[in-house]
Amino acid sequence: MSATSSTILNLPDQRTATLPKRTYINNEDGLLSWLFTGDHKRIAILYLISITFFFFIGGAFAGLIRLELLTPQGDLMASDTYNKMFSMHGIIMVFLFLVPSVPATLGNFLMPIMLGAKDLAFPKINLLSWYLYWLGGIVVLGALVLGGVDTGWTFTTPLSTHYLNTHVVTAATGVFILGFSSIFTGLNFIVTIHRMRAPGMTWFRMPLFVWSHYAASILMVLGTPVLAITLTLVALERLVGIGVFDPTKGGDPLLFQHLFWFYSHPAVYIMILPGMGVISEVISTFSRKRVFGYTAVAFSSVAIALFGFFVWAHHMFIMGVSNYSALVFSLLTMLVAVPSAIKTFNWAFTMQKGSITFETPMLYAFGFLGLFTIGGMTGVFLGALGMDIHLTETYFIVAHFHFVMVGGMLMAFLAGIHFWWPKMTGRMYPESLSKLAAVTTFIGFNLTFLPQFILGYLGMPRRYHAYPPEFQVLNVLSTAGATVLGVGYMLPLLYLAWSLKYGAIAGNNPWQATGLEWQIQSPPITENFIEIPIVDHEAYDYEWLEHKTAQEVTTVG
Amino acid sequence: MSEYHDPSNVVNPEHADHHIVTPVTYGIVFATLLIFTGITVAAAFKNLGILNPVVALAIACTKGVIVILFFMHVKYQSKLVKLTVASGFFTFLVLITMTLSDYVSRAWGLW
Amino acid sequence: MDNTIVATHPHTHETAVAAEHEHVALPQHRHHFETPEQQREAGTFGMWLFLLTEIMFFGGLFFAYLLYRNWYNPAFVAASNQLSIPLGTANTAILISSGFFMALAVWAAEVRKKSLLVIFLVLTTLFGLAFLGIKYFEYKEKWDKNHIPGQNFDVREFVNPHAYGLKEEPLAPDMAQKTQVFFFLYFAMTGMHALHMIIGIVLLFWLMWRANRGEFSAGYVAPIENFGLYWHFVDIVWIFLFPLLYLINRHPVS
Amino acid sequence: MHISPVLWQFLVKWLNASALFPREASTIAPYADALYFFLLLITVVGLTFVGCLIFGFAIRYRKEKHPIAIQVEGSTLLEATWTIIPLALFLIVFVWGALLYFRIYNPPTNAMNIYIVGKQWMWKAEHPGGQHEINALHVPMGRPVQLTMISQDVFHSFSIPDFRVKREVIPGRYSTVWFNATTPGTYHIFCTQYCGTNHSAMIGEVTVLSPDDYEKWTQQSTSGTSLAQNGERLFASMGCNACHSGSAAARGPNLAGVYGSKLQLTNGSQVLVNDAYLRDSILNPSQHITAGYAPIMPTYQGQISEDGLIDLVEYIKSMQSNYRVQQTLTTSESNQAAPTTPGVVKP
Repeated sequence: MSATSSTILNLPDQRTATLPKRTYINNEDGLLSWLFTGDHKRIAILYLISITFFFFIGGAFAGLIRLELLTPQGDLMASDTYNKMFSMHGIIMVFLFLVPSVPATLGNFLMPIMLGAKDLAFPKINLLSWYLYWLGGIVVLGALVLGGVDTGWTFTTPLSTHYLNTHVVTAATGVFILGFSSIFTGLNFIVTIHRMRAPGMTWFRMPLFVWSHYAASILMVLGTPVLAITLTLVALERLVGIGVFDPTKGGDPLLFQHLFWFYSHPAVYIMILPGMGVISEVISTFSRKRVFGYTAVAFSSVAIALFGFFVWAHHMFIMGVSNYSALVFSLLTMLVAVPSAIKTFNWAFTMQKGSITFETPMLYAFGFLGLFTIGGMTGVFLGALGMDIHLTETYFIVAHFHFVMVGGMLMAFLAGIHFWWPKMTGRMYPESLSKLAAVTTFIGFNLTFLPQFILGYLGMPRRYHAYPPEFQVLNVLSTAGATVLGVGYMLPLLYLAWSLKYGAIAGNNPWQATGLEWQIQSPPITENFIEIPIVDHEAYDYEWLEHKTAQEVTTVG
Repeated sequence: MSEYHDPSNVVNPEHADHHIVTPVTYGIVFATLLIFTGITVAAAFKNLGILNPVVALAIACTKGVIVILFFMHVKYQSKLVKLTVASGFFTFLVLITMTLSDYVSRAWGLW
Repeated sequence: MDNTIVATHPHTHETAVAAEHEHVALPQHRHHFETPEQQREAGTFGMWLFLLTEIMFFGGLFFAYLLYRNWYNPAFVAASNQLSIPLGTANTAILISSGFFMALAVWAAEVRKKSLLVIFLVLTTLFGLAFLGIKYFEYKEKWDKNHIPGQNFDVREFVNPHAYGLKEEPLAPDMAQKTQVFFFLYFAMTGMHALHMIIGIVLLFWLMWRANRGEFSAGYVAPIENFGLYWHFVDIVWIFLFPLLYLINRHPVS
Repeated sequence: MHISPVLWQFLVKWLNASALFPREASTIAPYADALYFFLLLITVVGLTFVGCLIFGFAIRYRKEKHPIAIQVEGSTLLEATWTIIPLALFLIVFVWGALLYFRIYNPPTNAMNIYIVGKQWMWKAEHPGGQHEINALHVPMGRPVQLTMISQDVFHSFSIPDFRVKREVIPGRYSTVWFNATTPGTYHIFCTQYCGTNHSAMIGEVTVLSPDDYEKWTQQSTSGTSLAQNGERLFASMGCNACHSGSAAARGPNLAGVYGSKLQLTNGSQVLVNDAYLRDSILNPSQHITAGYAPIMPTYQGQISEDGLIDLVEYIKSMQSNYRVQQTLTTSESNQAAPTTPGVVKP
C-alpha cells in the first residue's frame, strides 16, 4: 500500500476473497443452537440484537417526549401519559440499554479473545444473564403494557410507595431482575480477567478495553445488589406498608435516596467506563500509536471505579443531607473528575506524532472526546455545591447526563460497533454512508442538547409536561435536533443490516490493529484460537505487528 | 482439551494449592463457635452500658471471621480470594460510614 | 435469584466416570479451561464474587437496622425483648451444627468418601430444616400476638406491659408505634435469611441426589465446595442477626 | 467588582434581551452567576484546548503528512501537569461552590419568616400576619426573607430560578431557604422535583413589591387572624394548655420563651429549640422529653395538619413573655372565645 494514502484500510482482493468456511456463526445451525449456546460471541450477538430493540423503543419514547415539548402547552398527550413516557424512557434506556450496551455486546464478544481465552469463565452464566435480561425486559415492557409506570426511573419515595397507583412493583421487579443480569455479566468478566489470561498476558499487557471493563465489572458486582434490596424494600413498602421510607411511620425517605444512589451513581460509571475502553482502542488504532501513558489510563479507570463509590450523595445536595456531608461529598466529587480529565488528555496526546486516518470509528471517537469534555465539565458545575442549587433538577441536569451518556457512551458504542463490525461479521460497513451518519449524529446531538443547557440555567425544570412560553424557542431547537439525531441513529441500523450481505469482505485485520482479536480470522471460529497464543508483547505494539506482518510476507512469498 | 499447561496460572500469586482441612480442625472450630454463642448470650444479661452492643458485635465478628477462615477455607486460599473477601466488607463499610456521615452530622445543626 | 448458583458450578454432560487421579482429565472439565485446577479456582473465585453481592444485598438491610436502632432505641429494646432467647440460642447452635456438617461434607468429598458425604449432607439438611421449623414457631407466635407490621399491628403490650405480665418499662405511645419498624426489620432480615436457607435446602437435595450417584467422590468437588461457601455465608448472616435482633438489651434496667 | 455602571447596565440588558441567562433578581444571583461564568470560562478554555489538540494533531500528523508514527511511551511530566492543573481548578471550584452554598442556605438572623406548605400540586404560602396565598408569594424588596418549608405528601422542590435559590421540600421535616429580592416584578416559582401527575402544574409566581406596596398588600390581604392567633385557638382546642399551663405544678413544661432557648432533655442531651424541634416534639414527644417531666404526652401524629402545626409552632414562638402565658390561660378558660390579643408578628 502506498504511504500517502489517507486510509489504513487493508482489505483482501475482493475478487478472490471469501468468508472463512467455518466460523462461530455457521458452526451450528438452527435457532436452538443460538438459544442454548455457550459461545460468548453468539451471546454477544444475541445481546446486540436485544439492546438494539430496546434502544429503539426507548428512542421512540424520547421522540414522543420531544414532540410533546415542541409547544409550551401540554397538547399532544395528557400529563399522566407524558409522565409514563419519560419514566419508561429512563428505565429502558438506563437499565436495558446503557448498562448492558458495551459490556454485554462488545465486551462479551471481545473480552475472552483479547485475553487469549477460548470463552468467558462461566459460559452458562453468561447465557443465563442474557435470559435474565429478557425476563427483566419483558417484565418492564409488561408494566408498560398493563398501563405504564410514572415514577421516573429513580422510583423516588414516598411518591412511588404511597401516591401512585401505577405498576411500580412490576417495573421494580423488572429492574431487580435486570440487576442480576448485570451482576452476572460483571462477575463473569472479573473471573475471566483474573483466571483466564493466556500465557504471557500480564496485567500490564492487557488492552485498555479490558482494564475499563474490569473497573466497570467491580462496580456492577458491588453496587447492583444495593439497588436490588432498595427496590425490594420499595415493593414491600407498597404492598405491605412497612414504613422504612415513610416519614409518618418513623421512616426516613432520605434513606431511600442514599441506598438508591449508592448504586445509581456508580451505575453511571458502569455505563461510561466500557465506552472509554472502546475509545482507547479506536484512537490508538487510527493513530498507529500506543496509547499515551498506558498506565495512567489503566489506573484512572480503576480510580474512577474506586472513587465512584464515595460520591453518591452529590445527587442529594438540596435534599436535606447535612451540610457537613454535602461538603465531603462535593470534595470527593471534584476528585473523581480528575481521572476523567487525565484520560481525555491522554487520548488527545495519543494522536501526537501518530499517523492519523479518519475512518468512521475515529470520527465517532472525535465526537466522543468533544462531547465527553463538555459532559464532564458540566458535571463539575453540578458538583460545586452552590452552583448545584440552581442547576439541579433542571434541564441542565438532563443535558449534562445526556452529554455523558448519549454523547459519550452512545458515541463510543457506535465507534466500537463500526470498529469491530468486520471482526464480528467478516464484512465491512459502507464507509461514506457511515461517515455521513457519524456527522449527522454529532450535529443532531449538539442541536438537541446544547439548548437544554441554556434552558436549564434559565430554570426550566425537568420532567415538565407543559412549560412557560418563554422557553419555547430553545425547546423547538431541541426537538429539531432530536429529529436529526433520530436519522443519525436509523442510518447505521439500515446500512449495517445491508452490509451483512453486501459489505466488502474484511479479511482478518482490516485496520492493521495490534489486538489479539485482529490476529485471528473474522468472523472467528467458535474456539477463537486454533492454538492458545503466547503473548510476548505489550498492547498497542505496532512495531511487533509490523515485524509479524513482514515475517508472514516472507514466509508466504 | 489442550495439552498445554499454563504456567502463569500456577506460579502467579493468585494461585494457591488445594488444601484439605481435617475434621479435627472443623471440630475445634465448631466447639469454639458454640462457646462464643454461650458467651454472647451470657454477656447480654450483664449490664455493661455502652459496651453491650460492642461486645455482642465483637463476638459476632470473631465468629464470622472464624467461619470465613476455616469453614470457608479462606485461610488456605490465594491472596486473590482474601482480597476479594476484604473488598466486600470494605464496600459495606463505605456504605455504612459514608451514609452515617450524613445522619450523624445532621444533628450538628446548620452551622 | 439464588437458584442461579446452580449454574455457578460447571455442569456435567456425561455421567461421572471414576477418574483415578487429579492429573487425569475429569469428565466435568470444561474445554475452555486449560487445567482442572484453573477451572476449580475460577469456580471458587466466582462463588466468592457472588457472595460479595450477597454481602451488599444484606448490607442495605443492616444499614437500615443500624439507623433506626439509633433513632428509636427504646422501641427496639422493648420489641427485641419480645423475642425468645432460648429459641434464638437453640437456632444459633443448630445452624452452626448444620454448618459444621457441611464443612465435614466438603472434607468427605475431598477425601472421596461417598457414603460419608451423603450422610453429612443429610445431616446438614436436617439441621437446616430444624432451624426453619423453630423459625416457624417464632413467626407463629408473632402472628398470634399481632406483632406483624401492617394494619393489625398491636402496640398494647408495649404501651402497657404490666397488664401482660411483663417487667418492661412502658413506652410512650409514639415510641410504641416505632416497635413496628423493629418488627418489620426483624421479619425482613430473618425472612431474607430464611429464604436463602430454603433455596439452600433445595440445592442440598439436588446435591444429595448427585452425591449418591457418586459424582463428587472422584476428585470433582467444586459443586460441594461452592455450595459449602454459600451455606457458611448464610450461617454468618445469622451469626450477626442473632445478637443484633435478640440481644439488644436483656439485662434488667438499672 | 467595579465595572462602569453604564457598561454593566448595558451588559445586563443585553443578557436579559437575549434570554441566555435568567434575570438577576436577588442578592444571591450575582454571586451564583459569577461562579457560573467562571465555570463557563474553564469549560470553554478546556474545550478549546482539547479541540485545538485534536484538530492540531489531526492536521499535523495525518497520514498523508506523517506516514510513519513515532512511538511514545508517555510523559510523566505532561501527565502530572494535566493531573495537577485540573485538580487545582476543581478545588477552586469546590471552595467557591461551598462558599456560595453557605451563602444560599444560611439565612441572616434578621430574616422575616414565611411558611410554605407543598402538597400535590400546589404551593401554600402562610405569612405570620395571617395572609394565605396559593401558588403565589408576595415579598418585600430589599429585605431578607426566610422560607420555612414542609411537604404534606411527597418530595417537592421549591425553586425560584431568577433568585437562584432552590430547596427540596420534604415530608416530615422543615427545610429552609432564604433570599433578598432586589428588583420588583414577578418571577416564576417551580416545583422541580417530580411529584406526580400534575408536577408541571405546580408552579406559581413570586411578586416582589417595594416596601410601601408590600405594606399595602399586607393590609389588604390579611385574613384577619395571624398564624399565632390560629395557633392559640388550636392550642386551646387540642387541650395543650391542660398540661402546658405555665404554672409551676403543671405536668408539661412551660412554653413561654422556650423558643430559641437551650433545653436539657431527659436523655441528657441539650437541644436548641427551633421550628423543627417544636414540630417534632408535638409529633414524637417521647424523644424530646424535657428534663424533669414524665413521658406522658400523647402523639399528635396524623391529628394535626401541617398547616395546624405551623400555627402551633408560630404560636409557641410568639409566647415570649409571661403576659402571653396568662393570655393562654385566659383563652383556655373562655375556651373557644376569640383571642383578644393582637397577633404578634415576628418581624
